[in-house]
Order: sequence, then C-alpha cells, then structure tokens
Amino acid sequence: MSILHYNGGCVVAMKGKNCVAVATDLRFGVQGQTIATDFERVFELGPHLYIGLPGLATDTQTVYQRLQFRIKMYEMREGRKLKPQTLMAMVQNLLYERRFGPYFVEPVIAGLNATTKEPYICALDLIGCATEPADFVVSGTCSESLYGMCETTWREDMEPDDLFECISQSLVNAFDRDALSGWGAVVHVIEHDKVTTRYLKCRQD
Amino acid sequence: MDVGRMFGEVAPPLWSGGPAPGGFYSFPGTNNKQHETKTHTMYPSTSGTSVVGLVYDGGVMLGADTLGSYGSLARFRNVERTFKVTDKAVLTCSGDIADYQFIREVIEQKVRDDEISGFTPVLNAGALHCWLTRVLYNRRSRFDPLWLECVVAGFKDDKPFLGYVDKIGTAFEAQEVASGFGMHMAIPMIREAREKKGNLTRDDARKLLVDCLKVLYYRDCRAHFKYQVADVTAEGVKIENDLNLKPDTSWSIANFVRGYE
Amino acid sequence: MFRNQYDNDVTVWSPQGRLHQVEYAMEAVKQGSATVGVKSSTHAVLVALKRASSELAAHQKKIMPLDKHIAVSISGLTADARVLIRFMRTECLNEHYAHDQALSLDKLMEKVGVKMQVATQRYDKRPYGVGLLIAGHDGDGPHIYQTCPSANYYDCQAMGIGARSQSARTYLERHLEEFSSSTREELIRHALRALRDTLPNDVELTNKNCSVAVVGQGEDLSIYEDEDVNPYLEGLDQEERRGGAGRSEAQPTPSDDTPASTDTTQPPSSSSGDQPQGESMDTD
Amino acid sequence: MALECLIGIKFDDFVLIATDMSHIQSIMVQKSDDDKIHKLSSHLVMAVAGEAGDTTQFAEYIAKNIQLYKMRNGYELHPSSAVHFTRHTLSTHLRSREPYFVNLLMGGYNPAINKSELYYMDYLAASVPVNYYAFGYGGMFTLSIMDQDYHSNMTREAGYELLKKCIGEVKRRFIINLPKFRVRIISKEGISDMPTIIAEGEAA
Amino acid sequence: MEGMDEITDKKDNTSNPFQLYMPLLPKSECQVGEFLVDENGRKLRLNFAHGTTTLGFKFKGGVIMAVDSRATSGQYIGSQNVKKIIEINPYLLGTMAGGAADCTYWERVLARECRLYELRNRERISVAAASKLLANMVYQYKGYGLSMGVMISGWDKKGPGLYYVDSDGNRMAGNVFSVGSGSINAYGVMDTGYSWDLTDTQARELGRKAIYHATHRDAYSGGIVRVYQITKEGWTKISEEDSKNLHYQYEEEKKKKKPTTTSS
Amino acid sequence: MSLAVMGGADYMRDPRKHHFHPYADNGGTSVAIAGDDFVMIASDTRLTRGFNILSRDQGKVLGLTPKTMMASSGCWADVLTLKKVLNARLTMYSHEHHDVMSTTAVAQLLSTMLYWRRFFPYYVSNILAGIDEEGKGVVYHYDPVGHMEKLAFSATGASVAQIQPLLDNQIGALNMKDATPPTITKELARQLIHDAFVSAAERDINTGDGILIHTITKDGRTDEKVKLRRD
Repeated sequence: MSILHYNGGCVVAMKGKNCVAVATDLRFGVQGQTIATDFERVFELGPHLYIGLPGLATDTQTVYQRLQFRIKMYEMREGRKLKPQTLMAMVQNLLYERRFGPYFVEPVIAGLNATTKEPYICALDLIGCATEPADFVVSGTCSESLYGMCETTWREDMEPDDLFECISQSLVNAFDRDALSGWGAVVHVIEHDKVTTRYLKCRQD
Repeated sequence: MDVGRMFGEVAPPLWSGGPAPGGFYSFPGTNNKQHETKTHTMYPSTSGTSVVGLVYDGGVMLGADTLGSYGSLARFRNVERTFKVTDKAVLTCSGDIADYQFIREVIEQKVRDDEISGFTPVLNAGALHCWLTRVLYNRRSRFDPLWLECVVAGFKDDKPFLGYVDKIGTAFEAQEVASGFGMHMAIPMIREAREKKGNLTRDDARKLLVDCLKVLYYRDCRAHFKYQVADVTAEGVKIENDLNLKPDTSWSIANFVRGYE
Repeated sequence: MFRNQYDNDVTVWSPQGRLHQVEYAMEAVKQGSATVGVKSSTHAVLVALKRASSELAAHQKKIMPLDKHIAVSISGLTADARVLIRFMRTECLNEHYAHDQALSLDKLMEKVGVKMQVATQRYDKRPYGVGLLIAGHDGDGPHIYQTCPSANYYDCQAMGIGARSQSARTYLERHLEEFSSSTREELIRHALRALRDTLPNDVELTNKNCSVAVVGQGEDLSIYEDEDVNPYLEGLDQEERRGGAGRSEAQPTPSDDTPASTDTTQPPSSSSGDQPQGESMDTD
Repeated sequence: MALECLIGIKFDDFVLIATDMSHIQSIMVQKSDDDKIHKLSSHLVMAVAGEAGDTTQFAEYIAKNIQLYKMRNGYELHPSSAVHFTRHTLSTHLRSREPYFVNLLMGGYNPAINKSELYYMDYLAASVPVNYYAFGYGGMFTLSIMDQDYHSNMTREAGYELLKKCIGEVKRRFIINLPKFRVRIISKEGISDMPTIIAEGEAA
Repeated sequence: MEGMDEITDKKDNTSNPFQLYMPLLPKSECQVGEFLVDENGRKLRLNFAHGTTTLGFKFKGGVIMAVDSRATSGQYIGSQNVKKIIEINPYLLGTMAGGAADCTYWERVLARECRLYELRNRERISVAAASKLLANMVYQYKGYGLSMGVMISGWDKKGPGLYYVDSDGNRMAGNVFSVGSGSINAYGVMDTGYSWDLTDTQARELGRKAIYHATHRDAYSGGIVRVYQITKEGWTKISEEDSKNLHYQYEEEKKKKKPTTTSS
Repeated sequence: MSLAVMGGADYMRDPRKHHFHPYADNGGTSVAIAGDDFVMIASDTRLTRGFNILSRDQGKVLGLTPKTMMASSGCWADVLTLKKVLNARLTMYSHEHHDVMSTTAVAQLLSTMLYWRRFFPYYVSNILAGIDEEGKGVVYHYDPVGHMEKLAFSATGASVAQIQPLLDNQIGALNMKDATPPTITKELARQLIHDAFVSAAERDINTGDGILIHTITKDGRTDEKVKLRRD
C-alpha cells in the first residue's frame, strides 16, 4: 500500500460558470481501520480560496499549517489577498523544497480570483508539479474512479446548483467503490458573493 | 545423525499400511502430488534481434537481419532466421536462436508428415500461427519457455496474413508487425506510411521495409547489415538471402557524435 | 464364411489368408439399417433409414454431426459407432484448437483408419462392428467416405451401406453420371430414391423413419429430422420405384440395431453382393 | 508498541483515560504497575505507547516545555494548543534522523470554556479530535463496543462501567496478558485516579 | 505439444472436482502471489475478494449466522453484494471469508459430497462430518495458497452445530466465532452482548449489530448485512439490510435512548 | 589463459539480463449491461503491452452460443487459451446433449474452468452476458480464479475503476435522490457504454482505439463498431 493511501481520503474540484466547487470525503483512517468520520481535508485559505490536501494525514496538517504561515506572511508583507495562481506557486515552492523527502500530499486548489472573479482550479503532485485544466481536477485514493465519474458528468458552464449536484454525484459514487474513503462528504460551492458549504449524507461503511 | 533416522532404519515404520496423515478420507482422483520439478533455461543465449513485417496489396513481406548475438558480442553474423514453411507460410523469429532452430525442425517435420500422407491443403499461415500460440503457451505453462517472438506471414483463406506470437503465447494479427526493437521503431514508421499513402504496393512495401531495417541498423546495437527478405504472394513464397544494407547507409554523421567514446 | 477353426481370434489367419473375425464384423454392418451418401461437385448428402427397436422405442438417431462441416451416418453396432464418433469429434476439436481451422476429411480418415486398424491386429481387441458413411466439405470440395470394420476406408462418389443396401447401390450405380452436376435438391432426391429402394415395397419413407444431412460449398452442415424432412420427401411416394427394391430373399428385419450376436446361424444375404469392395481385407 | 493498550473516552465534562499497567520487554512482563499516563499540566494528560525510551523521553519533553510555557507566560496552554505544540514537535522529529515512535492519546479539560477534549495522535503526527479511541491491538477489540454504547452525557459511573466492559473484551480476546488497567479522570477539578480495573473475561 | 489433452481426456475439474491443474513448480511457488508478475516485474492485481466480516454463534434458539457483503481487491470495492452465506442444503450453511472463489468452489463441492452422503446412507450428514469433509478437502492443498476461513453450521441429530474450518487445516467446534478482517470489531459487540439464553429477536439483533459495527469500523467490510438463523426446521433467512440504512436507524435509536442522568 | 580469467571480457558476460515471467498485462476493458429482454456487451479494441500498442483492432468479446457472449481481457495469452478451451467444451456439450448450452450453464462452466487453474491462474477479467432461460438479459462477473457473481451490469478490465462507479450511479441509481433505477432500454445502454468508454479512453492508456458493442436478444445478435481516441 502506498503511503499516500495510508489514511485514505480524496478531493475533487470543478469549474462552473463563474463558480467553482471543491469537495472531499470525511474519513480519517489508518489502513483498514476507520478512526474519525469528521476529518476535513479541504481548508479555506482566503475568502474565495480553498485547498484540498489529500494524502498522508500528518502531512495534510503540516502542509496546511505551513501554508497558513506563509500566506499570513504574504498578506502582511504585501497588504493584499492572495490570488489562486499565487497560492499555486506558493504550494509548488513549499512542496519542491522537499523534492527528495516529500510531503505525501497531492493538493488541489480551487478558488475565484479575488479581482477578476475568474474561476480557478489546479492540482499538484506531491513534489509540486501543477496542472491547471479547464474542467476538473481530482486527487486522492479513488482518483481513478473520480476521473471516470467526472469525465462523464462534467459539462461546461454549469450553474452553482448543477455544479453542486455534479460534484456530489461524482464524489459519492466514486468513493463508494473505494474502501479507503467515504464516510461522509462536504462540498463547498464558491461563488463571487458567497460560499455554500453542504454536508452529504453518505454510506457509513 | 538424526536419531529418528537411526532407529527408522531398523524399526518398521509406525502404523504401516495405515492411512497417511490427512488421508482418512481420500477423495477420488485427487491429484495433488507434487510434480517433479526441473530447472529450465529461463533466459535466452544466442539471440536474434528485430523482425519487421507488413501487409501490402496482394501480399506480405518480412525482413530480418542475420545476426546471432551472444550478449553484446556479435557472435554469428550469418544466422538465417527466416524460413519457408509452405507455399502459404513463412516464419521468422527473434529471440533465442537455438529455440528457433528447434521449432523450425518441428515445423519442418510436421510439414513433411502432411506431405508424405498427401494431405491437402498445405499448412497455411493462419493455422501455423494458431499452432505456434498453442506450442508457446504450453511451453510457458510448463515453465520451460521457447524464448521467441515469432512473426508468421503468409496466406489464410486466400487473404494475406501477418501474425505475431511471443514466448508466453500472446498472439495477434495485424497489418504491420514487428518484434524486439522493431516494435518501438519500425511500427510507427509503417503506420505513418500507411496513413499517408493508404494502400501500399509491393514496391512501396519493399522500400519501407528496407527503410525500417536501415533505421534499426542505425539505432539497434544488436542489428546487422546483412538481412533476408521474404515475400509471400498468392503465387508463393520468395526468400532473398544475403542482402546488404551497408552500401545504402551513411555513417558520416558519426563524426559529429561526441561523448560516447 | 461359416464357423471354422480359424475364427477364434482376430489375430489368427486362415490358410486362405483371411481373417474370419474381421469378416464377421463386416457382417455386423449389414445388420444395421441402410444409409446412403452421395456427393455432387458442390455438395455431399447423407440419408439414413431410422429404426425403432420396438413399438415403445423412439427411432434411433443415425446421422451425427462431427463438426460444422462433417456428418457421419452409421450402420452396425451403434455402441461401437459412438466410440468412433467421439474419437472423430475430438480430432475435429483438436484441429480447431491447434490450427484454428476445420479438419480436412483426408486427415480425419487417416486418423480414424489408424484407430480402427489397431483393433484388427490385437488379440485383446475386436474390430469395430460398424460401417460409417462420412460426408463432409473441406478445401478440396465435398467428400463421401465409407469405412468398414476391416479398417479400410474408401473415398466414394456415392455409397450405400446397411441392410439391403445393395438395392441402393444399384440405384446409385445407374445414376452415377448425374450426380456431379446435380443441384443440392436433386442430390438429396437421388439419395432418398436410393434409400427408398432398400425398403420393402409396402413401406415408404416418412419423416419418422428417415433423416437427411447436407453440407456443401458455402453451407454449414444441416441435419434434418422429423418435420424438417417433409420438404424433401414431398412427391417421392408418387415416383415409381426403380432399382432392385423389395428383393424376394429379403431377410426379416432384426428388431434391434445391435443384435447380441453377429455370429448368426442364418447366413446373411449373398455375401458377395453386400460386400462393398471385393475382399474384406486388401492384401496390399 | 502495538501490544500495549491505551483507551480514552471523552464525555461532556470529563475525560477518562485507561492504560494497561504492564511494561513488556521482549517476551517478558518487566513490571506490572507501570504508569503510561503522563501529566502535562493541571488539566491535561498524555497516555503514551510505543518504542521504549521514546515514550518517556517524548512525554517528559512535552511536559517540561508546557511547564516552561506556563512559567514564561504565567498561564497554561489550553489542551488544544498543547496538542498543537505536541503535534508540531512530533512531526518535526518525524522528518529528522531521530523520529519518535510514539502513539498518544491526549485528554484534557479546558476550564476557560468548560470543555473536555480528547485527541488521537499517532507516531506520524496525525492529530484528530475524537470522542473515544483505543490504541494497540487490544484496543481494536474495544472500538465497536464504544461505538455501540457511547453517549457523550454518560455519568462517571457509566463511563467507568463502559471502560470495564472494554477491558473485559481485551482480556477475553487479546492474546497478550494485560490484567490491570490504570484509570484517570480529567475534569474541571483536575486530574485524579480512579480505581484500577482488573480485567475479567474469557473467550466464549 | 499443442493439444488440450487435459480437456478431452477428462483430466480436469469438470469431470472430477478434485482434479485441479498443478503447475510444474515447487509447492511454495504455487502461492498465487508468487508469480503473478508481468514481464516488466510489475505486480499484477488479482481480483481476489478479500476482507470480510462473518460471524456465527450458537444459543438456545439454534445458530445465528451473520455476514457483510463486500468484496475488495486492494482498496477497490469489487462488489457490494456478495452472498457470503452459502446455502449448502436446507440444513447446512457455510460462510465465506478469504478467497471468494476458494470458498464458493469448495463449499459447492461440499454440497455435492453431502448430497452423495445422503444418497449413500439414507440420512442427512451431521454438521461435524460435513465440516470434517471440507477440512479434509482443503487440507490436501495445504501450502498451495488456498485462502479460506469458513464456518459450517447446521442442525443434526445432536442439535445445533457450529464449526470453524480454515485452509491452514484448523477445524474446531465452538459456540461463538467471527472470521475476517472485521471480526475483531464484531467480537467486541458479540462478546459483550452474548448469552446462551438470548431470545430469537435478541440473538438476531446481536448478530446484525455486530456485523454493522464491523462494517462501520472496517474499511474492507460493508454493503449488506445478512442474518440467517438455523433451527430444527433448517435455516431461514432473517434479514438483508443495507448497512447505510442500519447506520442511520441505529443513530436514531441511540439518540432516543440517551441516558437521562447527567454527570455529577 | 583460462576462461575464468577471461571472464571480464565483454563477450563473456552473462547474456541473461532477462528473467522469465509467465504473465503479461495486455490491458483492455469490457462493459456489459442487461436489459429486460436484451443484453449488451462491449469491449475496447486496443491490445497493449507496457507502453506499446500491439493492436488497435482486437475485440475482446467472444460469441459462445447464439445467446451468450464473453468479454475477456488481461493476459492475452491466457485469454486466447481460455476462449479456445471454452469453445471446445461448448462443442463437446452440444454433441453430448444435442442442444446448445444455456447461459446459466455456461456461466457455471466458466467459473469451474477458471478454478481449475487455481494454482496457476488464467490472469483474465471476465464478464459473461447472455439471455437466460426466461428470455431476460443477465450479466455474470468473474474474478480470475472463478468467483462468479450475477449482476445487472458490470465493468471489468483495465478501466474498471473509471467505469464501474458511473454504472452504479446511472443504472444502479445509487446515491440518487428519487432512488428508482431507470428502465434500461437499448438506447440508454448504448449511450452509457459509449460515454463510459469515452471517459475511460480519456484517462487510461490501456483503453482506446475503438469499441465493439454487441447486443443479444432472443432473436439474434447485432454488432456495432464505434471509434475511440487513438492516442
């Protein structure tokens, strides 16, 4: 078993029309044993900016904490909010610093550009190689299934409600075929004027 | 010395004639006796490199060089590994030369047997291809593989046939087939040519085949300039031996290559 | 041909150079109901007369498929036939398995010939008491083969074996010239006419007592039984019987395809007449 | 070490921590009155299991630093902050040449907001707030019992009974002999001992 | 050289279930995992169904058998609806843990042997004998890599019977068994709630609940919770419920049952 | 000079850089969906070995009887053998029984045949699709050593993880609010199969080039070929 799968968990993010959504499951486990079912691995880093950090839970926490530190430093120094692209660069730096002893997380970033309101998503591998596709990004233990689901369900220019439905269905059905993730899910739909967070009722096995 | 063994030689075995442990209920026909295991050769020795084959309008063409390498030693420079099976089938192999020669003898005997009995029709390429899949698969299942990649060219049901079988029995038919290094280098060349030109004439095919062999000769350290070409048409099989790539190749570029001395 | 001191064992020659046990086995073929095979340049056809061993029993199957291109019709001991058919089917399967093609008839015949021969040369065996007509179509066109218990087999244009098959052969000989150019339907009609000639005058071919098998160019084997035979029988009873139908010395029809003993005290009808090809064992 | 057993349960206004009292070395029980619950501050304890040496060293390191913090600042770290510090320490060491191999349960009570807290932390430094958890192979037998019977508003007696039930199951099914469990309670009043649980049970 | 003699000569298991193909390898290498590696040395994934929770216990009302229904290969959930209780005959049940194919195949063979026993002896086979047959069958393949841990239960002249049989050669009678990756969780619930004098309803609920708790904690167990009971009349299927529904149902019940006394 | 001393010369070096492994993974994905009176089974047409595409036109579905088909992928050598043996068995059955084997019987036979090789498995992922005795569509899913499960729909092979959740959702109606599975029409099944393969080909290098879709009803069989991306 890969160390990336040790604690389970997955994250998906999708672009919609003037909105983005990011969703994650809630399981924290150690291999087969489920320990907590309220472990959120998607974090808010700004008003329209979220990062998902699936992978080894300890590194999820470490990377999140170190990122918070850097973002706060950035915001203090620059006196402005972070753009999603800047966050991506920051994450890249953070991860590549550990090129030969990496943090075992594969981050997903989702957000709206604070000024242009442009939707933004991206995914990085564990040493910081980023990809910024136009449709969706997936990461975590059931990424194969997520690819399969998203590839068929995703459409261009979805309204927030459709986007929510699409990302929820993709996530829940994908992790229902994965033993190591699931046990509940949370979805954040990010629009320029609000962020809607919803918890999904899921299988608990 | 083991004490049990010492006494065992004198004393009769305990409970002779009784059931063996676990044998109280013996199910009929249970057959889990351990097979005698032998160590087999699990690696190639003297080996031949790529084979390239392609189907053209009205026929199939195969090309292979004649080098038998022993590791990185170009040991035998005139090993023919293409042979005419019948008027409807040609076989070329890359991989272990000894295994090729073995399978060749078996096939020749098989064809002779058919001939003597007057059986018609003769062994065609499709049948040979299928037969090879069985033989190679059965050998791999006995962990005694024939270390070969076979390319079978010829005719089946009056249509050109080109097929591939490897040492574990993976087999398929295709319009272009290559083994060894050729799978990486020759296949894209042929596919590209086909995409550009559509159907290939016999002359196109010949030119393309030689081009492929040339590229392989340039890039594959185990390739050689002497080669054979087999051409199968409805009329029968024609094998040309002792062909030479060397006059057509240019090594002037070699002077500019640095850093590998 | 009658009991003598040289027929105790299949491996014993008579001073005349005959193997009596083998010859007795040849007689077993004549105990079976008749079957006829005939081929044109495109098709091969088998027809066979089915018997019911009693009022209570169904008609015995006479024609069996071996593969999509070969059928066999039997006459003699059906139990022996089953063994041979099983063998031949396995050979057909093996050819598909190893060569991905249909077994050619000449190969099949060679194999079955070898198998049958063994039984004529070993003291612990007995010859197969069954004659076979094998119809098939392969790369060389249609074929009709006949096998005997003596392990001989013959490549035929047309042949009939079994009880009173002489009449059928007479018919076939008379029409030999017509066969090669016959259409599929004509060929079947010829075969049925020949078969009908083996019947007593008061008995007709019906869909109960006869089956038909056809195989040919571009056509997989079909075997017709019961109602499916009707189209081929249509109008047949209107046609006049020719050939040597209803011969006076016709023996009573045995009640079983497989009589317990082929060593009958009653001699079968003229041995030379029903002997397909002269001597029972070719000496060459 | 996975043969040890740490059990922690958080209730509305107190936390129960139970640990086995056997110090196991190689195939021997070295000591049967071991204390695996380390006091970190007036309202915070850490139950530690893992590599011998690492356990005490790490627990004491954390305890001393928390003490130091109190001395420097004049107030104690709240449990959640102490856990954060612990996690940080553990994760920093994880990527050093000398990682600590310790699994922890940290139970505490925050008098400022009248809230009990229990944290899971494994040797990789993943820290998760939980209602209850049990470390070690023995602990695995108890999770489903707690899943079934746990209510956050149980009384101390009910909580203690639940612990007894869990420990009975450990005795019943776990191959290693863990006869006695030390139990501590952390509540508004601070940390206090509860009677040692002597395990009872036998496989059916 | 090219033939398929094993098939045409009836040397395979369609004619005799005990004739399995034996590779020309030393016993230790017959372990499937040993050589399922492709040419590039990559391990090939065999879709073996592993990971399970099954349980069975005897009580005054007979035997309860309860199982989950998930089959996983690695972390991928191959199926959520595997029937892990195998109905050998109207009086015998077998459960399934380990290799799914191993369990289904040998219990199918066992069903055949049990039927033959009935025909030969004009009486039903005892649970002890049935389980012994199974144990003997799989013991012949010990060391070849079979993987199964099953319970055989039923009702015979002696009353309810429950046996555990596995591919290592263990066979034991007992009152309470649980097998599979989630058994550790199932035992917790089962042991604390078990008594010989449970009523039928209590016993069924205990089995159901033990499996449900295992599905919740164990990633490799899940799907549907099936409960069977065996009585003198043979087995009956008690319930088949999705563990998703059970979870929310139990959660509701728990909320209602909250103790009223607050802590002192 | 002895050979041992010369051992250092290049040409005396061990030519055995290879070691023999009897298995290969040749990719391939199959999907089957059962309807009330039909069953649809499809596979991609790519045959791979590592990063090589051996063939772009290799269907993986085999007609067994007029009412039964099997899709099989994995180690292609094993697939070929399994198909051949199974076909021979079916022919033997039809000779012995004068009838075509029913789908249910074929399903059990396949399971038994796979288990025959328990200790040296066929490395194959199988789905069997057919029309049962009542005229209904059925799908059976197998693991390589013969564990069999009867289902209404199934995916198997290289891209199973991509396709199966989609089928769960769209046909099984899992996690859908109204929770009534849709009636499976041929149009719907075809559309789903097509979408599923397009998605899989998008993300899995072992799936692509084309899809062969076969539909079996009690009246016969129809085949269709659809193109997929070829990169």
